[in-house]
Amino acid sequence: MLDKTGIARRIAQELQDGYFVNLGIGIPTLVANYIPEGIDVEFQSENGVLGMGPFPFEGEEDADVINAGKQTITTLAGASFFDSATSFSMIRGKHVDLTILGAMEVAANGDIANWKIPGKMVKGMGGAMDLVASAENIIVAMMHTNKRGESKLLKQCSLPLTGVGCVKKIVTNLAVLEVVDKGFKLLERAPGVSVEDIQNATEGNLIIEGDVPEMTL
Amino acid sequence: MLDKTGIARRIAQELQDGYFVNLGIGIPTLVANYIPEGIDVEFQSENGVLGMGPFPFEGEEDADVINAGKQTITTLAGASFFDSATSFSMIRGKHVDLTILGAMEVAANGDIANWKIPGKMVKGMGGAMDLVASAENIIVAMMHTNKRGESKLLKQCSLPLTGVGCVKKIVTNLAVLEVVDKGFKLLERAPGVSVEDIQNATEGNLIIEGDVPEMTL
Amino acid sequence: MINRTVANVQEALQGVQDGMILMLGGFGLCGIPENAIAELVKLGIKEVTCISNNAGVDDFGLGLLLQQKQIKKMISSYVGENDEFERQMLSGELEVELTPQGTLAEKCRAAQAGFPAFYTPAGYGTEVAEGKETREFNGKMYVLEEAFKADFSFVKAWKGDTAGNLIFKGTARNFNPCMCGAASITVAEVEELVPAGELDPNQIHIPGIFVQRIFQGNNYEKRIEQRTVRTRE
Amino acid sequence: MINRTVANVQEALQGVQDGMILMLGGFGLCGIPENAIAELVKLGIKEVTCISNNAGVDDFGLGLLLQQKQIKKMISSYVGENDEFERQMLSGELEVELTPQGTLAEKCRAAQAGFPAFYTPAGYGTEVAEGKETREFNGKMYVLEEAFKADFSFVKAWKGDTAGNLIFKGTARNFNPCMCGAASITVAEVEELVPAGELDPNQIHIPGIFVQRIFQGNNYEKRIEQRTVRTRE
Repeated sequence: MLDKTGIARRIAQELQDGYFVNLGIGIPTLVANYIPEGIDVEFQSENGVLGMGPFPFEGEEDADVINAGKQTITTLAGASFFDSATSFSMIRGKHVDLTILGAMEVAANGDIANWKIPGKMVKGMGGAMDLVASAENIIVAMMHTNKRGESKLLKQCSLPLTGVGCVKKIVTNLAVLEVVDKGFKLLERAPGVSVEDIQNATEGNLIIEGDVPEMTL
Repeated sequence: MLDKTGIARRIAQELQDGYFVNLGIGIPTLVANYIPEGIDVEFQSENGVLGMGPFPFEGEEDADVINAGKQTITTLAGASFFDSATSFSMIRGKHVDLTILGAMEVAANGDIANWKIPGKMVKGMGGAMDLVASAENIIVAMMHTNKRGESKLLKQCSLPLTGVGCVKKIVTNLAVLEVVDKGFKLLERAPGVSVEDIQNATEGNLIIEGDVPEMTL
Repeated sequence: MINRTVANVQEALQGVQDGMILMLGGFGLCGIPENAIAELVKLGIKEVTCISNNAGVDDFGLGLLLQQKQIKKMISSYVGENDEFERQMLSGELEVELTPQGTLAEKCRAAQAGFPAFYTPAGYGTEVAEGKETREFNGKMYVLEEAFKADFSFVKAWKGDTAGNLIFKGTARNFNPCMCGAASITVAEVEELVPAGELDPNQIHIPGIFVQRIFQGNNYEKRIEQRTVRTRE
Repeated sequence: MINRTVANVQEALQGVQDGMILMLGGFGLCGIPENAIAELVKLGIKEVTCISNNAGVDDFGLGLLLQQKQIKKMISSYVGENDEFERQMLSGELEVELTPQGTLAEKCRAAQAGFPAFYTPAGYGTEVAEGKETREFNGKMYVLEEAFKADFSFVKAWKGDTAGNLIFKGTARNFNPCMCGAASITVAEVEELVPAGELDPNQIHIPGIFVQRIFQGNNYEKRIEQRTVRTRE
């Protein structure tokens, strides 16, 4: 089973040379720490920066330089700042190659819900609706089950949707899955996790073809 | 009767303090030379400059600094350069207060034609269609008649339109006219020009109310 | 040059009234018009609709107006860091229109640029699209979103000149440029106001034509919401 | 940093084929991609559709491609200064789609920004609106215009860096920024190419994400169409 860092490390393997990547808040943010050697990627944050670097050294924080999670950041050589409309031109116009974000629920048809629990919790969608409606390549990073142990990979989302039919790949603490026509296709198992464990934690249709390899990190 | 300079001088009287103004090619360009004292106006050119100044001194021309007529220009303190989309945001968004442009024909309902003579001449509309469709305040600067002596103030335009029902005021070599519900209302006569002269040169309905004053320049 | 300067925040806010629709720049607490917000609190303007990506935090930014119950309606994309916001929203005291962030930015830009409406893929198939026209272009579905209409727009820039030209800094730029010229009156407060002619005309982010009033702001706190650092090795 | 540099104009134009739709920046002869145009002439690419505000003059800019009969169709707003253009158009040799200038700019920007279409007042009631959907918003009529689809976009900037970031100069900016990222491949030629990190991230006009290939141009003529001067008194 993976922890959050493990999920981030596994997702980092999906990065390809030349990718512009938007990272959501939470686990996705950690992906930046595990870029494979020998490839160049650039991170975009929808509040208006391209070419994000690591967090600043203590004492060098600049209130005017933050990411979409409101964290103080630095920029790398070749970075640029821009306004919100331009930022979403990058996203909507498919110039961002990969979007990695968290979710409360994902359905077997690729639907995603991550912004609202009616009557209980409303964080707002932020840029997530624009991101999922636009990106060709979306990876969801999340725990396989919620705090009550219920599956977050469902036949159908029960919460208000963020986007329809958009999720392509999911990396959880238990598995890597691809959204295909008829459900979640199991691609890889997390270390020490059996196909049965994954089956038990997955409410939506799980497609198992042949031997499912254990992932390598 | 006015010459082109006279038309420009008369139109300059329409400028008001704080106006952002777009000047078309030809007579309108001359308006910049006659800004009334004591008022501040800024000239916008749709190719991407606000705060245009006079032509450069000889030897100081910069190929990268031109107006929409492709003439070399200078800029004044407070000027800015921007791209074409932003330029037309200023125009379409009604941030430009006054548009002054030439015309081949104007109709009594405010229609204007100035970009094409089918089969003969096609200059293109440039930014004129955006300007006339957007501006609240449009003044046409033109000769009252064409080279064949035919009226350019018509019941209906015969040439392909640039915009519909948009012209508010017309300043010609003969008169100042306002487009009102039922036709061209004669506001002023050019020096030495009689109401009859204007009537004879105007095909569209001319509305004459009381004594029509001669303009002062 | 048309002079856009006003003497101070009081003059800059003249004409702001109860019930108006206000746009406010900023992302979280980054790049917010601190002086204008403080003055809105002081004036006690009530029943306003605020168009702003966030609503500040409990004790700063638009959170100050929420605490004073000055806001009737918020139009935002994210409210995650503001407990009072969430409480007023869930209790029904506060009307909230949650809007996807890119749509929010473009609804401002559309107002600035004279576009009445635009088609965006964001929100298709979600409750954001309920009651809105949807349409297919090239095999993909889009939602028709209309331009905002607002009375005042309050933005914060880094530098500005007396002609109203603005330059923003870092990610404090965010929604501020999109909101310039998107309301009947745009009020810009700047950290440094310089005479026209001092800024490079090639490097203006927002030309003065989009700004009606500009003033030198003061006492900027520029609070950091998530101070994240790494340690030197 | 993702390196966007290519060695030269030959490499920059790899993949350009007969029949393609090309966008070219510039207003008149100001800010045109001179190196790319020269190479298109040299390559003898035929039957192309060119989206460009103007078509150069008889012996420079896109006029060079017109002289060689390489252009099947022009999409422009103004052709006033080019006799050969007018001749080919009136004789029917050249297909021409005249488009209002602001609409032309926004059709590029829509392609860049992922908007399939937009409503503009420009051209309503004229032949430009023939066959297009029109619609009323708030009592005013608008025409629905669709985003461009193009294969290559050729732009010219003043400075650029190896990450593809661009800065334009003066009114040579014009359509160039709008065309970046508006085609499948955007090729930028610059007067001065510098290493990433040398340009101020706050002053980038076009971030490198909108540019696929960048190269150091050379031998810029930068012709002036209307040399207008005043005499010293």
